[in-house]
Amino acid sequence: MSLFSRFMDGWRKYRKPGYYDEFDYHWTMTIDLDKCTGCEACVTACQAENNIPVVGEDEMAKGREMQWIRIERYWEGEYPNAKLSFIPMMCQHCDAAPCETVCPVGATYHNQDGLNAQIYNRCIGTRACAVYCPYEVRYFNYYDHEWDSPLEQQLNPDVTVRGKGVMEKCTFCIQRIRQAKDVAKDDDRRRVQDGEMQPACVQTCPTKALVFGDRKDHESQVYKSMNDPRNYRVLDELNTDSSVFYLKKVDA
Amino acid sequence: MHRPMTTETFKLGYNDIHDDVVRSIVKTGPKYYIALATAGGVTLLCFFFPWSYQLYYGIGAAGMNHPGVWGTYLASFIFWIGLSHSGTLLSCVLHLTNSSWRKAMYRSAEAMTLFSLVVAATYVMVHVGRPWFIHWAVPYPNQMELWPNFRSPLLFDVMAIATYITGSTIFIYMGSIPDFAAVRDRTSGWRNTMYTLLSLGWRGTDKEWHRLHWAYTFLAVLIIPLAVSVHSIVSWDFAMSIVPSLHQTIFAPYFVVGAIYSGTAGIVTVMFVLRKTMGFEQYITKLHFDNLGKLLLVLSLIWTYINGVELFTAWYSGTSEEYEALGYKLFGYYAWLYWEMILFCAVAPMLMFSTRFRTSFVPMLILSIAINIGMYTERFLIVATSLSRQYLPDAWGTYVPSPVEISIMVGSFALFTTLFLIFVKIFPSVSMYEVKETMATPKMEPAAPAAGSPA
Amino acid sequence: MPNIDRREFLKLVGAGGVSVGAGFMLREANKDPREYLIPHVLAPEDFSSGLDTFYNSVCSMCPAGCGISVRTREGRAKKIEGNPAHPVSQGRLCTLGQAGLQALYNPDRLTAPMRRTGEGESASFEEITWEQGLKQVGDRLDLLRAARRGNRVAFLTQGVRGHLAQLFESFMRQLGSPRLLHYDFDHPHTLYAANQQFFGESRLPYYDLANTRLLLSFGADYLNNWISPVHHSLGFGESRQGRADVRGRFVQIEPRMSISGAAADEWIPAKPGTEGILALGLAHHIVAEGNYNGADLGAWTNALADYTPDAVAEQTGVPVNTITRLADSFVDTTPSLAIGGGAAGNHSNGVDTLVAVNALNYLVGNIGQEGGLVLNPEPAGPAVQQHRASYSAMVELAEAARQGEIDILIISGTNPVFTLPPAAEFAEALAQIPLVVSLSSFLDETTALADVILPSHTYLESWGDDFPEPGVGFSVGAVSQPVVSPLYNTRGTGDIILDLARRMGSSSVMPWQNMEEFLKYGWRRIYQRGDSQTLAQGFDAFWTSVLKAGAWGETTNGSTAFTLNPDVIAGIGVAPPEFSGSEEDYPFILHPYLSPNFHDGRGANLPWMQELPDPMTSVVYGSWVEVNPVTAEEMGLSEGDLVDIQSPHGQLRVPVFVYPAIMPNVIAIPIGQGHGEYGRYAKGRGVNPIEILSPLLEPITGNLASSATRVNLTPTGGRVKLVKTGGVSRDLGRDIVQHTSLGVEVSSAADNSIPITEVTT
Amino acid sequence: MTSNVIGLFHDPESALTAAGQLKGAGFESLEIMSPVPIHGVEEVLGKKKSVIKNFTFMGALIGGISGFALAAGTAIAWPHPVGGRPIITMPPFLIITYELTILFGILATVLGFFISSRLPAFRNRVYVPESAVDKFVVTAPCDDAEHFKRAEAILNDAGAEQVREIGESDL
Amino acid sequence: MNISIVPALKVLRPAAMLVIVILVGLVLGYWANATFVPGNSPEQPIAFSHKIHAGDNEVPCLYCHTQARRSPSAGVPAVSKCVGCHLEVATEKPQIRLLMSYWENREPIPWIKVHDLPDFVHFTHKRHVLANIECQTCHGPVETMDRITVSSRAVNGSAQVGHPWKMGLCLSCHRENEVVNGIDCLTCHK
Repeated sequence: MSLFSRFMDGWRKYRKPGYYDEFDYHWTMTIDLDKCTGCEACVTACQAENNIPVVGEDEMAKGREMQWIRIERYWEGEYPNAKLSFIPMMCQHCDAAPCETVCPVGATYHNQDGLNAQIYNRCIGTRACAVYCPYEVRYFNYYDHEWDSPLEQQLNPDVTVRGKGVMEKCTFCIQRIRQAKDVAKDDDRRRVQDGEMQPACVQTCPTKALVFGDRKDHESQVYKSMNDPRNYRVLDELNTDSSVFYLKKVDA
Repeated sequence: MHRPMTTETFKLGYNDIHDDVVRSIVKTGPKYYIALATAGGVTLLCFFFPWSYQLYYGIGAAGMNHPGVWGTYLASFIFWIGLSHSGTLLSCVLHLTNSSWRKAMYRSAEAMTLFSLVVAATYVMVHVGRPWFIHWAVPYPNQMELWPNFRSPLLFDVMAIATYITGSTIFIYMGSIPDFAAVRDRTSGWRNTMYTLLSLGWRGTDKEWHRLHWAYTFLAVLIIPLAVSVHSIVSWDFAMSIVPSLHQTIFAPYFVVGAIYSGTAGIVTVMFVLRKTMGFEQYITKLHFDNLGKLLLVLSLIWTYINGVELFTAWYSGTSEEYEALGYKLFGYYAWLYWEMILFCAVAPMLMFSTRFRTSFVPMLILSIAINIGMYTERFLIVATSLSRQYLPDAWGTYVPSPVEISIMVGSFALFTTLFLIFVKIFPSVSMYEVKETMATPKMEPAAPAAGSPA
Repeated sequence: MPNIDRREFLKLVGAGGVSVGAGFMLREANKDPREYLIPHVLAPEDFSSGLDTFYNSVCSMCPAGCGISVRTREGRAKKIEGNPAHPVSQGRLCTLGQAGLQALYNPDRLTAPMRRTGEGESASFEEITWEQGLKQVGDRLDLLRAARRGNRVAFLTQGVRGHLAQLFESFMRQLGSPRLLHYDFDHPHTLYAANQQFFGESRLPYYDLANTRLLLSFGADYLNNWISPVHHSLGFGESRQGRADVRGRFVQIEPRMSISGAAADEWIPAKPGTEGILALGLAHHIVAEGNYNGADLGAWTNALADYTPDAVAEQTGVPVNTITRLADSFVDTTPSLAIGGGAAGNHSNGVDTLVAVNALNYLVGNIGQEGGLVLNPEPAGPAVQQHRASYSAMVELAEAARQGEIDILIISGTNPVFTLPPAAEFAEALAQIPLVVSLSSFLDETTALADVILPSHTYLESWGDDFPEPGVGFSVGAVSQPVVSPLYNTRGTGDIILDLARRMGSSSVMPWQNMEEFLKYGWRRIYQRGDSQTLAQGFDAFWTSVLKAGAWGETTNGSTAFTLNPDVIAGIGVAPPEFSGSEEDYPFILHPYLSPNFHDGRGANLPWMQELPDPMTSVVYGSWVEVNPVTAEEMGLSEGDLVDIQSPHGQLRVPVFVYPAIMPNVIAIPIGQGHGEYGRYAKGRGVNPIEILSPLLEPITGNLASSATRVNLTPTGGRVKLVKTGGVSRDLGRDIVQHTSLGVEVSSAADNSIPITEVTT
Repeated sequence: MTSNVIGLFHDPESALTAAGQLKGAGFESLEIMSPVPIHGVEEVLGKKKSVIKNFTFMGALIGGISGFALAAGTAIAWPHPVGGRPIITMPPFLIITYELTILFGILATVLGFFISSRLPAFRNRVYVPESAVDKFVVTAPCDDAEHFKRAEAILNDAGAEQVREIGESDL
Repeated sequence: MNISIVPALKVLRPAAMLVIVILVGLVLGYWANATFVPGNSPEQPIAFSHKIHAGDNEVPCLYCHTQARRSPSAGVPAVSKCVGCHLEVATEKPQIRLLMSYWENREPIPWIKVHDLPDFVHFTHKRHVLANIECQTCHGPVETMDRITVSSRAVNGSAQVGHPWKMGLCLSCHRENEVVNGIDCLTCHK
């Protein structure tokens, strides 16, 4: 009977939209496009931090680049009035993520920190999430990547090396979040403080265009930044409710 | 109920059918073996060998890339699911509406359903990155306490296709029981053993016929909505995404119609081949081609209409996303394929307004093949053109199939053929008892000698 | 039970046995491979398994000298991050700096000393021991020194600072040779010369981007490769959006839009080489409008008389109203700052151009101002003479080699065979030198021609220090310490030099056993500059804290007072640039620029850098030539079309990239690819535009006017697929990158903001 | 000793007539074996009720309930929040319900068919191979020889081409 | 004439028996391997006995595996640690002599990893030790093992099949103890 009562409990609880009454943390990133220079330091930082493989020229030619964060560029106007804007694009950790619903095995889901989680070892490689993602920030391992020895010595032990047939994407550096929480726990602190932890891209951004933090903390830099009047979200019209806010580029 | 048929069949006696069908199973000429060896060889060489390579190397053996993460594997998957849509579905509809002209062809049509489904299911394995973990998509209790995600359109697919394969297998099998029994009595050795088991001890008593009739009818009633749901669900794999040009309400009916369309064309092809190679000229006649032709024509018109509607709404929306996707489809890298599809699936079928065309075997064969090429193209374009033109222009790309993919695509046809060739040697490919039903029942004629019946 | 006959039974038993075996093997085959724990004899002090250890050091991937912090785990370097305590990088780092790990773990590193065997085509390298290698070199050095012919030794190194530079200097002094050359392709000789002329000191000032409100950049790609990109980026970000109510405005003047041009609010194409004329045009307007009231007004008026807006507009191609508008806002906005460099300095009039830029700053009073141009104090590092070798110095060295005046050439860290135009005939000159010793970590083009290779550590394995140039307005130093134990049988550059010094009997003057010792010796002097508190702690405590912090600094500012030597004013004036080749034969001006990924080519062996899309074009793994869309259309070229680019001094074949922001008569090729050696990732990829540069010089410095080569463009009809990650780089009205204007932003702030909800479902 | 009387007919009408007469004569458990389903059997041998529809219905019902229970139950067992949707997301779960309704319906129909038609046949039953080809066969169990004779006469009168006896021992 | 499927089934019987025998054989073989050569108890370079140290002499686990309380990995003691005691203790035993030979040659002992988690699992000893989870909960009765073997005290029915260290093991404990975010995938998967 307990099975039945468990079912009924769930039935009462789980028909409302969403699951979390409140996120534990609500990790959020803001990107100031007025500051972004397109230098791509974030891209390399991410590659180094997250064991992102180098695919080689042939695979690149096939369009199989691997960059959890990439810089997109948009030209406007023609010479001599041509203008170029850069926009870093990575997993937006949407709170209403299209990619999550489609995974048949639940390899991607939303966790209590507002993160769009990708569990590599559960992935069976249908690649449906990549189709459903409007930001096209999911990258697939088309084969087993190799690191020319001794380059493999650089691999981050806190991050899995993904094998063939697995989808991967930006995690907001979950390993760093995990470690920050671990440290916070050691210090008898309940919560991770603002600025205590930053993803590799945010940490390295030479213009400080990227800001990361917990938006539940109203004193945090990211909360202030996301409430900047310039804020907008890319493809907001799709109602993905993303956790990455962009600050508009200023024309002056 | 039994409308007399205007064709040659009624000139034949029960015995002739029996002999023809049993002969088609028992008597095997060298041509058959050559065909089987060829098809089997091509399957191994073009399907299983590249697939093994892909399993070893990874999906990278195919041409998928960053925006185009889905490719011909998925296109082929839809194609084969679509091809499956005429056999059992058509058979069920015609069974319920008591259309007697179906009876000579429905067995092979159902077999087509079954084998296309098998090929489609195989394609699922070919398509996913880690097929060795495909069982995770199946709900079963496990130590990880994890279950599949029932909210995923892909899991609807798993459930629907599993149901559809089960239903189709049962449907073709149930309909074949009396024929297995009939063949059983004429065979010996391992075939006899096999047919004894397959026929389950069928005797043809009034009670058995009665039960079979009802069971068959219920199955038909269940399978029609199933078949419609299957291709709707396949369409939702795409339509539930928010990719411009895929996120469309019309996709489910569009896919269902397209599926029946290509499936019906597939039946025409199979009919033609069976008729020529198995000596079924008397059973598969102009009447069948005529009726199938009419059906095809109607389907073609509906398909063209929906296709037009899709284009029109996309164009009318005026948004950059839809507009660019549409432009890419019509005038982009794969434009030539698009216009080929229009030619084969919308323009050429107009020929079938002519009765003479419909009742000519070879032109119908050519047209049916053309339609299926067109329909394959349609599926390919759905996958290849839409994913290439999504929301962020800087992430646009072009997907080009790799030789491995093309080889597997070719091999899948060989796989289908192989399965079909095996089928015709096990199943009576024309339903004997139902063809008998369409004939005039023997009339009371005193003292007619029992010619041809075994002593 | 059915009866089973004997044969049947045996068959079953056999099948059962086989399947038991198969089942057994099935599991056996599925077992995980054996792994080992990380064993130690003694528990290591500096790391524990599973925990990170950070070491602070200095980045050596480019001359900026950013402080870095390297994360190591179990004795392996995992990640390079900026050192937050270092004032140059402030915890930030550029892409090339991040990729330093791949220099350390590069599969193509030289693993042991080698010696050339055989001659000509059949030449190859054989591995030798350090003793053999050092002895061979040391003995020769000793002989030359004993014979007082030490000046037949030349030492060619990349631009190094700090104690390594001092070590090189004293080493050469022991030999009595003046031939110590610091050579870098991108060293801003003209900028130093211009500063010497204008400020009277050959140092770079500190450009205070963070506090400026208007920046005019004359050709300086300050966000990418110019001097100290990370620090400039920090300043850029701070100026743009880091301050309340103030947003810095950035204007970039250059013929081809660089990264800085893209980041700027306004990009102004001026004809190549006329940036200085434009600067003087602005200056003329400022003076003419009465916005300069200095005592030397008259001198300025005279000097600038020829640079009326109309004349300048004619020469530069920049409209008159743009000139006046820029000049007015440069005056009106304070603080403002003008910087010049990059391609603008690499013309025949380079020094004059940069002097003109300095003059502009002078006229509006930016010098010594916060948000302007701050003069740096004397660097705290050891006093080292200038050894910066310009192109003409390198040609002299080559000439000397050809004359047989050089017996030994030691090359460290620089790759002149790649970065000098073939017109310098440097490779040929190398062949004339009896003993070429390379201390490189990689088999680059120059090292491939060496006779003995004594491979040095990468910077992550060796000791060193750095005193960034320019400082950040005050003295900064940092010690570079090894973060991992050496991977291969290599040695630190300093250690090699000290060893050689011992072998030629200089141990009395250079008594240090290794670089670490020498560093400590040198830093003792810096320690002694410290306050009483520091001194009280003792040197060891000081040293440990410097290593730990990764940076050392003094907050004493440089002098703010500056008086201009009146003679300078009279000399101001920029001549029209000269170009090689005639405009008829060579209608295009070649604009070679340092690739953001590879710098001057040194990054080409790093797979991350190869795979990093070029920010502007998204091209990876190759070279391309950027052509204006109109020009391309006129010539019938589209992306991927192969063209032959011919200069008076060579020819290249490259695919076209249609680039929306480049002047119609300019084509641009990135420097960095086109390596003939340098490991698997770099070799045989793309082209090196340096190969076709004409040896045109800037007369004052002898600097190569690398932006002054004229070329012509011939379509070949061939076509390749440019490997790039980007699709269509146009917004198509989708509002992906949204813009706002300052005025609108304030008024509609409330409407613009998205309601932020706490719980999102 | 019991045996079965077998009468082979050329046409269905004669077979039906014979069956009607046999039934009239008090024979029970009559069976008509035919190569095709014949019409009018029910008029002669009495109405047949099929239990299959009950199976189908029950199967579909069970399928529907278990389908929904599977989807909702597994979702509750480990709540896996995706896409901001509720854990129990009705529309997709109804699709699962729909599919399983059909699957179980089909399986139950087959089961019903097997049970109600007593297939597969694990025990020997009377069979006439000709009935699978073109003969219409009437069989009836006979208790004794006299019984058999009476049946044989009726069959022959109805125009049987052949009358046979299949004894118990043959089964 | 009569009909049933029994004769056909009889014909198939030998084939069916063969199939059954083969299936049973495969399972048996697999089981035999799992039971007798489990591969989770390899022979170590030195026959170190946890029974003697942790069991008989009651040396606390953390005395040697000092890292467990501050690092994700428990670590294995350096040779110096062993030598610290064995300069005095049991010096004459052959295995200790072997140990001393490693020490004298300044060679590390190539211990074979027994407890190995897949690359995609994030497990930190620190958190579990600090939460006062006994080592034996996951490692089993180590103090009774002469040669170290993978086993576990926490038993979850299905998790015990084959290798005890499966996801179910972690999960059952996390569920039972209501660990905060204990069943969030990202807690254990990286």
